[in-house]
Amino acid sequence: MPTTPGAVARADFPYFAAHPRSVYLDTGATAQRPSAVIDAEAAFVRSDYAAVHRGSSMATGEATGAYEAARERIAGFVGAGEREIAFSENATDALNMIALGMADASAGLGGERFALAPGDEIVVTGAEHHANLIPWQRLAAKTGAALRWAPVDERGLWTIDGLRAATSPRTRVIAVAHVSNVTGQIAPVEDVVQLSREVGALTVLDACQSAPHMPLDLGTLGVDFAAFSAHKMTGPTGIGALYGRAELLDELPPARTGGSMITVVTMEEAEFLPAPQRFEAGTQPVSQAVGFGAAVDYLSAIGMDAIARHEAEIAQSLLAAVERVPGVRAVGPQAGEERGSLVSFIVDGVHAHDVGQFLDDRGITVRTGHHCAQPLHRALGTPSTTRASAGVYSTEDDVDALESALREVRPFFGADR
Amino acid sequence: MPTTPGAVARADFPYFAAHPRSVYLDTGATAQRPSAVIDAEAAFVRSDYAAVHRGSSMATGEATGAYEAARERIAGFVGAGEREIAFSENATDALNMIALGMADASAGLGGERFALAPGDEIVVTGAEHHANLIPWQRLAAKTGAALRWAPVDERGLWTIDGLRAATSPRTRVIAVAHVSNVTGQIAPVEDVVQLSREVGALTVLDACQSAPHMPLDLGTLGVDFAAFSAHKMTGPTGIGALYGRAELLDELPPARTGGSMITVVTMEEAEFLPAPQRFEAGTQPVSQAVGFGAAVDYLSAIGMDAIARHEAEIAQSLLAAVERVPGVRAVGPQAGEERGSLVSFIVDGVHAHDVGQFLDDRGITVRTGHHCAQPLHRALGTPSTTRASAGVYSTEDDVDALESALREVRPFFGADR
Amino acid sequence: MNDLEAMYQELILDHARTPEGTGDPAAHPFTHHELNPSCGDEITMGITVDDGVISGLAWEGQGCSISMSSASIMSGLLTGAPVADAQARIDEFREMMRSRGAVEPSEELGDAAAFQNTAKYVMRVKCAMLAWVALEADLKAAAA
Amino acid sequence: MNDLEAMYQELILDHARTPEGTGDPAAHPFTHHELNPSCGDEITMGITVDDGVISGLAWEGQGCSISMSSASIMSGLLTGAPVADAQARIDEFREMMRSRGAVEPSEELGDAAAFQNTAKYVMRVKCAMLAWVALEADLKAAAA
Ligand SMILES: Cc1ncc(COP(=O)(O)O)c(C=O)c1O
Ligand SMILES: Cc1ncc(COP(=O)(O)O)c(C=O)c1O
Repeated sequence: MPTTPGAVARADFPYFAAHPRSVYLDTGATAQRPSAVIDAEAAFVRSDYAAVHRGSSMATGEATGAYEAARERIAGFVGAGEREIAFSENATDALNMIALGMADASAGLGGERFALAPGDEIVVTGAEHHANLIPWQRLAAKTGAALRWAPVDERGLWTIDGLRAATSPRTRVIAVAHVSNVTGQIAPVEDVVQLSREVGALTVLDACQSAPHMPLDLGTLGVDFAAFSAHKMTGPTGIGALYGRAELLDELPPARTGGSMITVVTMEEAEFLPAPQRFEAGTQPVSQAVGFGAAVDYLSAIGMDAIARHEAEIAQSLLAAVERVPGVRAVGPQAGEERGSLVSFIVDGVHAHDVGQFLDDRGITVRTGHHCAQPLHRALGTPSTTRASAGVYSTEDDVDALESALREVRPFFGADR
Repeated sequence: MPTTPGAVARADFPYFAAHPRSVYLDTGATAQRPSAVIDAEAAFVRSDYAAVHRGSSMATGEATGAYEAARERIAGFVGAGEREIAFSENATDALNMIALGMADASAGLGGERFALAPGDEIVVTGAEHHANLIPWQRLAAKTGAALRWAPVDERGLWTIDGLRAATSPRTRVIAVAHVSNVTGQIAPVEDVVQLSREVGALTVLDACQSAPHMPLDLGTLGVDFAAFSAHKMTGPTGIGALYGRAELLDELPPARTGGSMITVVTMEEAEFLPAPQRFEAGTQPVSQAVGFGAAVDYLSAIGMDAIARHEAEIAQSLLAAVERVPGVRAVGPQAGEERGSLVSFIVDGVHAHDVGQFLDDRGITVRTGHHCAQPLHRALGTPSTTRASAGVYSTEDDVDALESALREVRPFFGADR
Repeated sequence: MNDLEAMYQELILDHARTPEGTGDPAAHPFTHHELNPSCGDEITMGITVDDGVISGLAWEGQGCSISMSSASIMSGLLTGAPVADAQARIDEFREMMRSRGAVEPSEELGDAAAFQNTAKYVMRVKCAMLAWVALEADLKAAAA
Repeated sequence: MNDLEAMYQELILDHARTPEGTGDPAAHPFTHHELNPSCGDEITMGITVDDGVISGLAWEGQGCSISMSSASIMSGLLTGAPVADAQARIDEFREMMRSRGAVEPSEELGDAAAFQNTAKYVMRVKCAMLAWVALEADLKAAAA
């Protein structure tokens, strides 16, 4: 019988065997890993491990096969061709590869179509994770391009009109998160892509909070580049993925250089392989790729439609639960509106750190702080929020536990007086 | 009883339980992992896994503790302070961090002391791995600096005099491998450091082939930066380390930006944490760090002195064995001279690929090709060599197996006629 | 009293709600801004040093109850203290906080002893240390 | 005969030692250089096409016995062949090589059938394909 999301899936995760009463609502930061993932990686390391894409031994052949098979399945999982997926250290690394590659292009190191010049513009939103903001700031600083952004309102939401207002014919890149890791807002990707095409810009999608939680078809969406991390998808740390449309990926200069990504090297210069190898300098995260492949197999076996439905319900329950508690208000979309599987909230009179500590004492793991989105928090008027985020193993019991603990928070800290 | 190198250590590696007859002479490419490493990582993932350096939960605290404890042990293993070790994806990534950070400095993005200008010089050797060559080529191309190098002779060896001749008062960086991954030559690091100091250059040490095989004290050696990879040290793939002297590491601009490495971020700009966090953008390779820590514990328990002695013997045996076979000649240092624990050789009349295939059929895993050192192979007058490289688990039986199989190679391919 | 209640003693929560020593740091010759980047807590600590004594102190900041109460309790303890004594208290407080609760505070730490329980929560050590680190920076500047 | 001996049949080793079809590729109007970056094997394949037939072919290269013998055997098989037939042989050869040895070669492949055993060694498939890929590039150029 295939696993179903929720309590049934929970049984697949050794973490919950070790911590049976754990209410883990921090999947937005990082997910737990099922046995299938842990075991696949360990089994590979125990008996099939060897160097990849180097040498000619059978062992190398087998290991390379396992590595490339993982790539193929991950590509299929997000609607990409296998040559359109390059492995990275994490999503941050993948986003940097794009921005650094464009910086190299701007410095005349290949890939002219990616070169930026003073007066060009890069557009983001005011809700971005630092990983989809700072690399663009640095690219702007290096090239003289300007960084523009769609502003957010008091709930932390941006609009396509705001994004449009930030663009111009000089816009070369529009980079947005598919799902905000703070507000849970889901970007209207089709509209963003259309906007990019109107102004001739590239669309970069930060898919960190969508890839683990909903069916994703990057090819159909028509974005040019995307990034996501295995560790948020029940896979290992130490590996993520850069997606790029085939013809773009072959031309983007590789920021990181070294072994396994070259054709001819002299003391003076080097020529690079096509994608994806050109982005995988040095010894690859081999066993992590095997684990990543097992993770998408795990999610696929349950079915991303089922996972998305389950998590959408949990998200609405979380929102309703949080809003029922006096003195607590959620940011992001309103009840009934579409949102990713997370809810961030502010507890009046209690600092998020103290909220998190209290919940932690009750066995509830949430995340507190600025969630790597300081500008967004500045717009929300608070330096930090508390975030409850769900995964395939989350249950309504988790929501209930959160609600009842949350009810105790303001009394405990005397904030209700 | 503590493990000793050789056959006793071999029993610690599940790979050899799965392949009892395997003659694994490819540790120079990547090492097998002992149970202690595989189990430490799996146990961590099963029950202690959580986000690191983010949020305030107990789980995060424990995971952060495990991650930082690993850093501390790895730092101790190479004679560094713990703030002097930043985790990277692999050694290639670490070397790129240095070169890319210097490129950022040169573009006015901080760390002025690292800025290069036209006329400045970067010096390497003709024996470098692509990972310690191409990043410097790219840095030179971006800054207008010139790349110079110490030439190698027909055995692939360079000299300190040759290195000195390549330097000038304009030399800003001298980057060399501690141990060549092709010739096994051991660099005279003290002399290189002295030379760097004379001309006011930074010393960058590629320690990929030394860290796993000999006691290493980077602080005492006095190099400014160094790089090494866990997977060559019986640790996991997906993680490596950048070493930098504390005062340098705090100033080098971080090439990769995003979460977990900032202090204050506005839409316009970002300020960065000191080292090592400034180099660890995004979600860290958490479980890999735990595995890496277990790997240095494993090696330390055996003792790096014992490992170095053992491998030095194996290296001399390998060299003698190879040279006893008619029509086979080794590159690198001569018999009796100091060398790293590997031997690369050329079989007259048989392409290295065919040699490797034949040995593979006999259960002997070696590496064939240019070993990511094309310029060196051009100097050797051959596009590829066959390399046998040893590790803590290598034995004289492995050497014997190699020798007898190697004796069959030329007859099999009819190259002895 | 479980660990949580031990950490959030009434003493600490009271100080967090009505902190002592707040004021305009810029009114003092030595000021230092300290930020905990992982949570955004921040403090600006201003002091005046006369004849080797911290004769005036004022801080402003925002943060969790631990960082705010720690700043408050520290203000009460060290305003008027000789510089050398203040540094000794800072050292002792740091040692206690790094000990995961193992090091018993001396009497000299006064109410700051209440943070011994916080030391068990590694992720909160930085919160408790915030004001003390800022004061230490001021003392260094004053000594220079 | 084990797998290794099947792969390195006398036929293949003979061709590797004394290859056919070598010559100056530049003497032909269509030339293509193909490199296997992982091992450094390379070939330059030159052809002349007259009336839809590969009327001339010469190659030079260096590499392992598999890549060299494959170039040699291919030269014998396809010199003088109609372009359409040559493309069909390339397609069939590729299919066989990608099948890990499962696809049986047809008679049309002639001596190239000997590489069926190489297909079991995934890391060597590129070696065997090198010349064929180069020829395919020439044919494409000739058709353009
Ligand atoms: C001398 C040397 N430098 C650099 C590297 C690159 O290491 P990695 O592939 O782990 O990044 C290697 C290994 O391939 C090496 O042997
Ligand atoms: C929206 C978003 N973008 C980027 C990231 C960065 O991902 P990683 O830390 O895995 O690189 C995250 C997660 O932290 C995220 O939620």
